[in-house]
Amino acid sequence: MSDSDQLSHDLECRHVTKSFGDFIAVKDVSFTVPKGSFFSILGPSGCGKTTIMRMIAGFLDTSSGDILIKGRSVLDVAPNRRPVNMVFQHLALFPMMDVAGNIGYGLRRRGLPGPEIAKKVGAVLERVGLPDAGPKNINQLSGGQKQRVAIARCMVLDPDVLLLDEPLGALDLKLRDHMKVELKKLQSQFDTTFVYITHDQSEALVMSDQIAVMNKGEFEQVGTAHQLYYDPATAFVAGFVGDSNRWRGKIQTRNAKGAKVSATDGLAILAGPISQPLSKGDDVDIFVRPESIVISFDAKGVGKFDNNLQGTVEAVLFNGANSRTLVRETATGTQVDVALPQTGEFAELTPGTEVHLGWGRAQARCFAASDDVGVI
Amino acid sequence: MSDSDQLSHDLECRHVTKSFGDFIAVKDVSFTVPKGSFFSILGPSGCGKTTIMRMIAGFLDTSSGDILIKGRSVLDVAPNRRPVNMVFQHLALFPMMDVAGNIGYGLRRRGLPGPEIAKKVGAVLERVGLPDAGPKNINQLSGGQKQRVAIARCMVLDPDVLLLDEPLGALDLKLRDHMKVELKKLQSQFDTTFVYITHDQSEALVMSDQIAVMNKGEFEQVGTAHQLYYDPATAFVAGFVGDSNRWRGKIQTRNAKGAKVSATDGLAILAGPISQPLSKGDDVDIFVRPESIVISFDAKGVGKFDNNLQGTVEAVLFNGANSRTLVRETATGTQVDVALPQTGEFAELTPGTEVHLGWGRAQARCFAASDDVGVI
Amino acid sequence: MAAGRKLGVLLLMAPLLLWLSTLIIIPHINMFMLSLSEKVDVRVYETGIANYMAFVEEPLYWNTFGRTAIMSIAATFLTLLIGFPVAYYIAKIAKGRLRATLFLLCLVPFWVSELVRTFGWMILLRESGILSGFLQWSGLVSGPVEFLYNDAAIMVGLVYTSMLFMVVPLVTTLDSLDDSMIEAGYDLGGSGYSILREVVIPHAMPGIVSGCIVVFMLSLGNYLTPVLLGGKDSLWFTEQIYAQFITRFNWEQGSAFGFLLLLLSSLIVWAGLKLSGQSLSKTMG
Amino acid sequence: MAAGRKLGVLLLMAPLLLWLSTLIIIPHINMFMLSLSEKVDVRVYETGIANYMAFVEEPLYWNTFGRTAIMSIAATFLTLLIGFPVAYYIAKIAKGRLRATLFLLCLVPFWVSELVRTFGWMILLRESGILSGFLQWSGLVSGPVEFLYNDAAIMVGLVYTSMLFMVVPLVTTLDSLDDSMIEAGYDLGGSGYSILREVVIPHAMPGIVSGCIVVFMLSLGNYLTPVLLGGKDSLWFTEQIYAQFITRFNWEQGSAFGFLLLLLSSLIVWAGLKLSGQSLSKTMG
Repeated sequence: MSDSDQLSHDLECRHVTKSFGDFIAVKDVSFTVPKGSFFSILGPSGCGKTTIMRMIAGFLDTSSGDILIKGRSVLDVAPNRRPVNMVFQHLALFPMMDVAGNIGYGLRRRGLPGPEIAKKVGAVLERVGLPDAGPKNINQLSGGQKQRVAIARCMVLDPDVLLLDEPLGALDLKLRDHMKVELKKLQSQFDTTFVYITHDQSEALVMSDQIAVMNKGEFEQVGTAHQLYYDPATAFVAGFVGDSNRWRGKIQTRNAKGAKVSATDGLAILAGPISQPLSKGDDVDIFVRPESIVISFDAKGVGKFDNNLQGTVEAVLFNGANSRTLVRETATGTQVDVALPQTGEFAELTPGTEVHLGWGRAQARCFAASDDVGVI
Repeated sequence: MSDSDQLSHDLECRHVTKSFGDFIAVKDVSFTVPKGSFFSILGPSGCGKTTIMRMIAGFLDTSSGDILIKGRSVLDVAPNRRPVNMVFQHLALFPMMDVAGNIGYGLRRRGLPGPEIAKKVGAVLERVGLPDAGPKNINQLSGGQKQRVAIARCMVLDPDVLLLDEPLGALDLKLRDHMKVELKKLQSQFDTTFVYITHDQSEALVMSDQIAVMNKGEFEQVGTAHQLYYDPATAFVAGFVGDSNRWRGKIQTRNAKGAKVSATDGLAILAGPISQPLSKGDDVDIFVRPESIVISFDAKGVGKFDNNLQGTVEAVLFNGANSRTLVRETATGTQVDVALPQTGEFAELTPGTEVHLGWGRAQARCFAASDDVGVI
Repeated sequence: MAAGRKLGVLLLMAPLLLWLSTLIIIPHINMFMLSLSEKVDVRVYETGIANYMAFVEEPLYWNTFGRTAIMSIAATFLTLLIGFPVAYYIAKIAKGRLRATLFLLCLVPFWVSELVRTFGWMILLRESGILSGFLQWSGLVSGPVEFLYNDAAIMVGLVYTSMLFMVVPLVTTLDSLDDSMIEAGYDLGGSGYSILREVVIPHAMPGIVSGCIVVFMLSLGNYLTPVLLGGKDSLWFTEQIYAQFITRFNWEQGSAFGFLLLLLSSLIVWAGLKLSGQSLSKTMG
Repeated sequence: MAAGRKLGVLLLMAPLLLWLSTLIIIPHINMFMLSLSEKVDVRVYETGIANYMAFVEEPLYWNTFGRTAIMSIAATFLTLLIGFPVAYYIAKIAKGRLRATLFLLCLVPFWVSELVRTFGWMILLRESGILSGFLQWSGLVSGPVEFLYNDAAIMVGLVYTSMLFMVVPLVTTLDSLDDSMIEAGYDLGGSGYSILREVVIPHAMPGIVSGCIVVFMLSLGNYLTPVLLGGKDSLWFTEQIYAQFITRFNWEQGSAFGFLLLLLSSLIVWAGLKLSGQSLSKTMG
């Protein structure tokens, strides 16, 4: 690896493994995070994402492998000397100090003179949009303000990498949506590498430049939000990222264009191009996203699609722009989750209505069957 | 009110008021809940919704007004004698009993013989889909199973009204989405009146037959999910239910079709029919939903709309079917939140792209300005 | 790094732990050894169980022993009976200032030295004391009444002294009982009594057990209160131990008695834990 | 309904509260009154402050008084110094079984009656005891050494007795300190010492204060430990009180001393609270 290569990324993990006794929490994980980018590790709880983060921060030793920051191994560097800082899940602001005291803590530890600390603290508070918060008590801050103070406390130390451990988990929904945008903004403003771990796929999708989907200690796929959403590599990724209808079935015929699958509930599905080495008779999982299914009142409206079926509306889940309907297929009784168009076209749909559904084979993704697909 | 009228609804509140010292938590609230329907009270925390629920359950006395269940006032009935049961926010299952013990608690209190209790407990467990959970310990259950046990514990007593106090708050996102559908199913299965309180608008929209939006102790609007979403009555409802772009401005001209408003940031907006008595010069808030805004690469694509503007893409918030983009308007610098079509047409949009936006005047809702619009 | 830090802490703690366990174990072993030496002649000792035999053979000793145990158990139950409503009130009903005040009230007996407190009680209860005076003034009794030097006085003293040790663990466990659990009980049709029996008490069990252990131990091993309030006839077992060590200077016999007391208390606590189905480590949690 | 329930509880609690406060307040008032009576002749008393004057005029009394206070403060600091690392270890590092075991170790001194425990110490420390024997055997000293009947013995006894009362409040407050707070300190470049000083100790302050108050009170008011371990010259103030009540049968003088002890302890606790910037109700929380 050349020097220029090393300088272009701030963080690199090489074959990192961590085991606790017999349990292997992280299995041979390698990745690089380019300078100034927003990298997320997305996975269900217990998948090992927190373990990786704690190894990067230095709170855990690696069992094997190497962690490099700006090209230099940090395995022998104590956590209070590593050029990484961490925003904790519950923020871990010090309630015994005021906001300025919290932000200045790291600077005081570095032995900076008082006036310089005050200047730096003022500047970073300005940047996170809380210019007057310095003398405030931690308990006087709102959830979003605490968030920003926690980030400012790290950013004032100018770390090479900022680690964020599900910092939005404690906020309520509206504020969380707001903070997603805010966090992304702060990241481009500070131009620092962010490594973000979360179990919430929408947080990862909205903010990240690159996302690693993790399951049982291993990375299943690393890619942009687009790639994960539109081109998942495994059944786990397809199930965990975004909502999907899922059918378990067996491949009946297999050709270059894809496969014909008969689902266990009787449905016959034409599935699109398959990246995995699957052949006739293999057990597979088919994933179709609710928004890829076209709904129509007459058969003609969906006639052009590779898959089309007929059913009755069982329930309408109105939720504004994200409304959905559950359709019970007439022949097999399978239930299909269909997104309603944002235009409000089908807004007046009522249970009992006969509808026709259709989707192209390219929208039906087919993977080797897995019982561990990140859905309930 | 005739008898038949009274029998058609299970719960009625008449001018219910509750004050704690000088603070009025609930101000003259009246509503009726039809038999077998799913009624939600939606509002931000501290709006008084929990106070209403606790008055119905009997844990709080009313300051004035009357609460009727099946047409009979229950003000003098102790909470352990009221024909209502409550699912608590943190469920409040008894950890010192097993699942069957929890569900049988109320029946034992009624003095039913043992075999009958066992039969009823078995039947209700069957109905909530946990036929074998009886001897299990509460701590062995998953979040969703606990939820169902908490509902079963109430439903086995066959209450006239079931109160639910944000029971999904503690669940994680995927499970919460799943439980919304589940709860609605259970409600239609048991055919009992549900009164549900929540601060999460998507929960209320998806599940409810009727929703009351509450703010500062008063009901702002009562209606179906459709009515609240497409026809909000006040600025608070428009801001709290669903996402919206919001502009503060002044009415320039006013006619039957609506108004022309100049926003404080300079934007001129044509707004649709106005239900409130507003006239020229009044301060107003304009709300436009992200999904009502049409995005196009050329001016022609949005030429037919009453409002159209030009801007550059500032950020793309990819989130699968719910992707959004933030567009900075060229002339005034105002930021517009636009939903991207589910079809993925604009999936490759990048920051810096010039785009044109447009929306019809009917999509721009205009209300008397309010600083309390349920957004951050 | 983390492992290194852990090691450092362990190294730091090791001598401390060693020291503590030494302080705890050695005196007891020493005492046990001493209790096994028989005084054969002046300054001549043999190993044997004569000191324990003396306990078995002399009815006064084992009567005192049994009496102490029974009185201590009674004091423990009485403390629980009074302490539980107080703790419930502090944990569930009192708010803010009232809560702090009540807690302080429980602390007050503690504020004053046990010795001074006991003397305070003696002043109150003696024949020429205020209680006797009040009863004479009210005409309920015709002559002075001695309230001191009986079992009731001992009991009052013990309960009063132990209250805090019962209330603190009870408040802690009751605090951790979610209020909505009690409301759910009402909501499902439960009466106050059934909620207390089926929800509150099972939840508070660890606190009840640990409170009872501590109070029982304190009562059993108390010296000043029973001796001062009970007078010469208090017949408390610690008095016998004191007499052997100080009055008779028979340290061997005293050690045997001390060891028996330790055994007795451990046995009763063990039986109590078995009966209530609790384990010690669960209670310590 | 809710108001009705509240009223019911209040009615239930009222006699209990009344009884409790009566038990607490009356003996003290009674004692104060008694301390103000001067014995003019046999069975003839006058109101006056002669008993307090006696205290001021006799140097032995106020020397003992000051010595007791200083020794108690020293014992409190020593207990804190030893108890803090133990509590930190229990709260933050030990897990599961180890944690329960350590807690039990702190409980052990409590398990045994204070009297028996003190006798155990006497056996260990006396001239013919195991410690003296060990030192002679090892050749460090040539003749038997008396470890008993000095201030160090008193101090060891007091610290040993008080350990649990320091450790429990410390463990409680340290438990409530989020581990990530300490990690955040390290992450931001803090050393172990700076985290201890700036994060851990400020957080543990209420526990430190309440532990210190309790330990100080217990030490100041202790009778058995200083008297038995310190011997005749222990010069502990409770000994003076005991002497007045029991030996000299001068209850008036004893009451005055008891009241002075109460005043002294309240004063020192108040000063300690002021100095540490804590309030009593905050500490009780």
